[in-house]
Amino acid sequence: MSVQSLTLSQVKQLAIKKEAYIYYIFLFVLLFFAALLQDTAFLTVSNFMNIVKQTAPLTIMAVGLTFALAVGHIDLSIGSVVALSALVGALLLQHTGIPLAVLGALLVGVTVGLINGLLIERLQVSSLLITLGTMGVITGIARQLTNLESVPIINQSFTFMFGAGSVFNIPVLLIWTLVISLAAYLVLNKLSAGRHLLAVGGNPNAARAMGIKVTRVRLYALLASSTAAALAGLLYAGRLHGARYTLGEADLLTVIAAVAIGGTSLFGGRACIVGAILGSWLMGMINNGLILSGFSTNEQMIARGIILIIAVAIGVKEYRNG
Amino acid sequence: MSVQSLTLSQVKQLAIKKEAYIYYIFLFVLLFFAALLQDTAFLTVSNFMNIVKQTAPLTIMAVGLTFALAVGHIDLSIGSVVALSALVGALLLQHTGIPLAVLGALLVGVTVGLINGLLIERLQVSSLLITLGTMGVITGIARQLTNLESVPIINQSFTFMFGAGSVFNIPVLLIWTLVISLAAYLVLNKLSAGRHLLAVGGNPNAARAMGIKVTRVRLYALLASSTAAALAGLLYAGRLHGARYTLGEADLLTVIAAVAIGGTSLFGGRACIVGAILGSWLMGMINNGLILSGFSTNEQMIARGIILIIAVAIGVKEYRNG
Amino acid sequence: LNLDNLHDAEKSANVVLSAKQIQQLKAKKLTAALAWHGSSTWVSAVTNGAKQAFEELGIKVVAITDAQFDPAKQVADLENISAMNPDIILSLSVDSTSTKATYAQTISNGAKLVLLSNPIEGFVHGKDYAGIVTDDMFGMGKAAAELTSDALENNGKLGIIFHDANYFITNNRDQAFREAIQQYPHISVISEKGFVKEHETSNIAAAMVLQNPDLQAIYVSWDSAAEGVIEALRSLDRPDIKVITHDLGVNNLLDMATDGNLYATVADRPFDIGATMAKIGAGAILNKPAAPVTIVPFDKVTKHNIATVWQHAFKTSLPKLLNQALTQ
Amino acid sequence: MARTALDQTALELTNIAKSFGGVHALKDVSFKINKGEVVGLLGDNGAGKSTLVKCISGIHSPDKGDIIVNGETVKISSPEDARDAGIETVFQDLAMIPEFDIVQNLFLNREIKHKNPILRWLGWLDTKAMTRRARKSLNRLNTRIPSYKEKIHNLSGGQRQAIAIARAVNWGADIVIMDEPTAALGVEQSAQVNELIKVISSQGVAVLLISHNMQHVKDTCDRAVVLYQGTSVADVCVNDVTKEDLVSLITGATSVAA
Amino acid sequence: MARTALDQTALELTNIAKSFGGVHALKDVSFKINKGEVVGLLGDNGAGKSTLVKCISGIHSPDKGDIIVNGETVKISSPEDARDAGIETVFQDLAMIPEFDIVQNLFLNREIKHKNPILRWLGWLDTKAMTRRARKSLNRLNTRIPSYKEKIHNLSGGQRQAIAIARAVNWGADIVIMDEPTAALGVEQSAQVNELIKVISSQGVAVLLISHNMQHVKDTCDRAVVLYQGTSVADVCVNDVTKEDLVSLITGATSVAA
Ligand SMILES: Nc1ncnc2c1ncn2[C@@H]1O[C@H](COP(=O)(O)OP(=O)(O)OP(=O)(O)O)[C@@H](O)[C@H]1O
Ligand SMILES: Nc1ncnc2c1ncn2[C@@H]1O[C@H](COP(=O)(O)OP(=O)(O)OP(=O)(O)O)[C@@H](O)[C@H]1O
Ligand SMILES: [Mg+2]
Ligand SMILES: [Mg+2]
Repeated sequence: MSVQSLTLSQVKQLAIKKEAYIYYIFLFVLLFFAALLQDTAFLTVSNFMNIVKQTAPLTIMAVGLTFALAVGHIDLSIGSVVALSALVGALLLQHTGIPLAVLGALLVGVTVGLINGLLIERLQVSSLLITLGTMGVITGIARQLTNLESVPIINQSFTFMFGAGSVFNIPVLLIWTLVISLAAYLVLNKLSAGRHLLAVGGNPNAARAMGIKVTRVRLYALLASSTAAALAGLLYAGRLHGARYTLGEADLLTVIAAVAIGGTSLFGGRACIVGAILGSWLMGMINNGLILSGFSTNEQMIARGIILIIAVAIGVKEYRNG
Repeated sequence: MSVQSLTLSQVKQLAIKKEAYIYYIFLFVLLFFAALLQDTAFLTVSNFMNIVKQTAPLTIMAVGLTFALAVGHIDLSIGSVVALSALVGALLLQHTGIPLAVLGALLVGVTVGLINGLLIERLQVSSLLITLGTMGVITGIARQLTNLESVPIINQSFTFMFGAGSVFNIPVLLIWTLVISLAAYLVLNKLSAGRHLLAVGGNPNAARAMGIKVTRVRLYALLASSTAAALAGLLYAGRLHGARYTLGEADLLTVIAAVAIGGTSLFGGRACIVGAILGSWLMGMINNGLILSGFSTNEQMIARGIILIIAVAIGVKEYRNG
Repeated sequence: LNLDNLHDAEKSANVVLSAKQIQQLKAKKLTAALAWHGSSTWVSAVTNGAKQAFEELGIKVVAITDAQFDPAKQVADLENISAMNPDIILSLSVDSTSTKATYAQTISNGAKLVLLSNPIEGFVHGKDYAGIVTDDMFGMGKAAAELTSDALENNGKLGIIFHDANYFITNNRDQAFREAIQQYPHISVISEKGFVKEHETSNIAAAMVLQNPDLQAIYVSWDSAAEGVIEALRSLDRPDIKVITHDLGVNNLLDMATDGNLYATVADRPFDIGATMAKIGAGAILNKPAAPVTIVPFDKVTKHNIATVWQHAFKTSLPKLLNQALTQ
Repeated sequence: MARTALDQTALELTNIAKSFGGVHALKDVSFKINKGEVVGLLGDNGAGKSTLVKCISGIHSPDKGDIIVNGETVKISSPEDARDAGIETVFQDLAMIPEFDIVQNLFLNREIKHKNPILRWLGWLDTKAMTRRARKSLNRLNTRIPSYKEKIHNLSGGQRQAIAIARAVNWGADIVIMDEPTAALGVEQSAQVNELIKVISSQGVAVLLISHNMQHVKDTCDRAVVLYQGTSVADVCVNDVTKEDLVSLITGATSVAA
Repeated sequence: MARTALDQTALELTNIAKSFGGVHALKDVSFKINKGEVVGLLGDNGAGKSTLVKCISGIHSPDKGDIIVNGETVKISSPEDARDAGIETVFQDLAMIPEFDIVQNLFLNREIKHKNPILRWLGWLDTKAMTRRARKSLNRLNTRIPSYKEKIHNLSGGQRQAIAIARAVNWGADIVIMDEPTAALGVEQSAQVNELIKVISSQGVAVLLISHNMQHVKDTCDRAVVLYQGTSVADVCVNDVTKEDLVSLITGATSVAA
């Protein structure tokens, strides 16, 4: 019955037009803080570089999560993958070189993605429950692995490549962000793989009827999500010169919010990579602006909530007027 | 196009039969721990009373959240409402009697529900983003309200009514759980209001076409969700003889998992109150069993994740064979 | 009971059990449970100390819980623990108001309670609890101020990043630091910001430095929070800013050993805290009275004494990488 | 078949217009239906028929124009308004809740409440009574249904359509609108619907029927209104025209002043 | 119209059965279609037509029975298998992605890739080529479409159906199955579809057409197979029977050995 599709689609129609609204929100928040923080360091290149560098792991996670959401899955395990991959990478660096350490860390992501995907698709159960389960398991493993000890990294090339380095004055963290985002953008918007992802998220039965291997596509999406999280783990490790079991712990809700505000549907079928990136920068900018504005922690929390609400509201206003 | 609805519905069909699976999961986990913990206190009435009392606030939150999920909304603000309502209740108890304090606390829930609902429905935006925003605001207010101080409650009647008391040997916390659950069960399954909730969640456009006031129904659902959270706050305050800004903070994911494992769809249109209750008891039982079995914290995390995954898997197996 | 003045507190070194008492305890086949507030390497070290001491006394540890800083979870933990009827409970209360009734319930079953740092209002020493073991929070805060003054050579601009949550130990240490640092007329605190979760400190430090480029040192509440601060300073290329904190962590000690941003830290002795708690709890079974408050000493840590202090604190050998860095 | 004799206008539309962004789905539509009259609304795919139906039944609000029911201009800004004005609709997309069963869908927002006044006030459902009445009203349509407890999404296309029709004619409305009601129906069931239309119109109900099947239009309707690209281009008595005339009006080959 | 002359069996079904829980949607269905032949699949609402279509096109797997394509028994356990066997289908529910636009839906899982072999290997889409071909294939159906960039959910029922048909006939399949393809179509568009069916069948494509419209069946089909409550009860040459005969077969009033 097309009411059903109209239902979803009318809602989505509203939302699709909203894809553009992240630009307005971003601009609004930027101008807001620029006005509020005129005589501070807010409007400086180094502060913006700072925000971009700080949010690099978040951005990569957001880009990865976009894939999972595109097919209609949620992946709650990404935060725990960040910690485990960082720890594995840091531990391997004590014994081997960068290539193996990076491989090992990424393998954490691939393995978790596979496990998530196989469980969800084989058992045909809720991605929320399964990834909640794997999140617990992985967090436990990460805590057990070094018994809550931090693992330092002294390999200078590693911390250069994944953290503090710059190439031609461009911070590597920015390069990582841009390369991964560009790749994701092309896959989603220019390749047939992206079409299939969105088709599976938009109407899995129709996609299946057209011969798309729905199960496999969903599996790839979950792989993308957790492999991106593993890379984010390496970036955290590079920045912090070490790994800790708490890494990534607090990122989950921020990442989901960033992706959602960027125009990706939480129910599948609609995805926007540029939105995810701007969304995560937005979160970074709000944090930074609020800290600079000298609010107390409590006031910051209140203000962050209000800004989020106003931002969402503005996005919609924009749509209604246009 | 009915592919769309078949899509959703075939998925849902699978899931609806699964409603029953929470019973099997519950039984499985129970037997598992009973076997593992033969010579401990696990299989005693007092231990089960213990679990039920511990999870009472969670159960009430789960029942409330079921309403929000039934109409297709998520409510992330419930954890923060718990804290604020408990604090408001505890503060009022210092100046007035129980009726006003309870009223004040519940009013916190009603107000937040109204704000959430009006913002979401007026602006037609994602409940996830809006309630993430209000969550921040309310947490900030709760922290600010007493400047992070705990507020003790010395009113014995209050702690009796909302915490430690028993009537005819039945703990009040159990009574609260049963009364609220029964009411919710009747509303969802026996009254026209419940039909309308599920219709709105199942296909909002069809519901609207049939003259159901979709916006209003969704608003009521959000009201139910946050008012239940406010009541949970009172139960926490009664149990803990005081209130603190961190109450409820850690409950959100547990509550969502409990509701989902109980057979309520996260996308609207399908709700199961009995499932929500058993789901939250299940969470309590897993915690209790793991502590009694003497695992370390890390091992507990891993085990909890694995049990969750196996439980979900078993539920589905049951469905496939049946 | 007032913890503000720890001068008359018992020293942990004086808590000892005689050979005869040990024999008596071994014969009793006792059990113990540990109900902690959270998890960290620090808590693990306390657990290790307690476990080792209990083992020497033939006491079995039947449960260890982690309340994740949630009083409701701690109450549930204590309820679950009391289903096992342990003889001794060692605990750090997340929130004294919330947990009081449950502690009372638990000890009414006969368990001996030993508290870590956080007192329970209204509890009577010797009746409700056997004793409190604590580190010298005020001494530590003061020591951190002294180290800060050393770092700045008694003259300079300081930033403070404090724990903005209601948590007994960190609040007291931060407050003691604040008060002590005011005694140095040439050190000015030009920025003070709070954090709730450890991961926030990186953003906060970066913002603080961008806003106050003339900053020379930062005090931050504890080690893992300091990791973010040091990361931000590295990222902003400010090796000149010194960091002073509390507790020991490998990552930051490595930074200190390689002349990074971390100038000094103040370390207590978690292993001894655990061992002392265990002994007080066991003693209480034999009705051996303990002081209301027992304090465990602390050490000021700079580059040259890392190895010794590590040994004091954790009773384990120095991690390999750290050892390498120090002996280079 | 000239049942227009009653000659009291049940529904009148004047100059209705509706656009979606750049798409002008309705430009200028005017016509009226008398009580007891069956009017066919014809038009090519995309001519705007369903959009017009949605405007009358409160799903969309028209950008321009008036809707006059029983002589009074009404503002229909929601489906409740339409219902209050005595209009029931079978939508082209059927407006069903896929995971509700047949009875639940039939009585959606028209539930029968318990007889006990207190329970009734609470909205307590009388499931038995609803099942009983559902059986009765579906029997009229001669539909083969596996079970009244079957969920809508397990039904065949035709079974769903039969339920949507039963729902609309069940409520004693003054005006019933049907958007391609027989599109998915079998031969026998279609005939049954045509019969039903005759029965309700003979009781004074005004029926607006959308169909692409000229034979059905000829068989059932008194008059036919033709939409062409969003404008009502013809309003004819079906006895005065041939099927071929209608087709050429629909495709825009000829036109008659509306 | 006896194009059965080619007389090579394109598709043969033997004793197909399929149940859903207690509902026996198909009990025993057998028939064959030759190359270039158009076979009508008739039956009452709920007779099992759509279920049969889903079995052939890999959505459901039959509980029993064989599907034989070009003389070989094939196992069709997924839509890919069906497609590999040369079968394309217009589903009753159209199988569209509502938020994709027309071109995206037309080329779903049949995307035209970039000419550059490396980009091609990556799966890079050639959007221009797809838009061009979409225009061509929709023009054949004479459909009025607001814009090729329009999302499916903004289209009228008939517009959607036209796109589903265009998609199925576009891929040079050996067998095309259409489940009520003209149900929502206007008069002219229906005629166009009938024309199209004739064109592809004259090229040797076997067509299985489901319809409730006897006129269309008479006009387009060579043979008709009738399902009655899940069993194939008749297999007749349409020229040998009247519309009334067909209707009585459908309603179970008479029966012919299959
Ligand atoms: N929500 C919408 N947004 C944009 N365009 C729309 C929307 N709804 C309908 N349209 C467009 O308006 C025009 C009229 O659509 P409508 O559904 O009213 O046609 P119809 O006469 O019912 O056709 P059919 O016989 O195929 O059902 C079509 O071109 C359609 O694409
Ligand atoms: N997924 C399902 N689960 C349960 N029953 C089903 C399912 N799909 C179809 N049925 C039942 O099988 C029978 C045949 O349905 P089918 O859709 O094949 O009929 P049809 O011949 O296509 O009818 P129509 O002409 O109305 O489209 C119906 O009684 C229907 O209720
Ligand atoms: Mg239409
Ligand atoms: Mg069918």
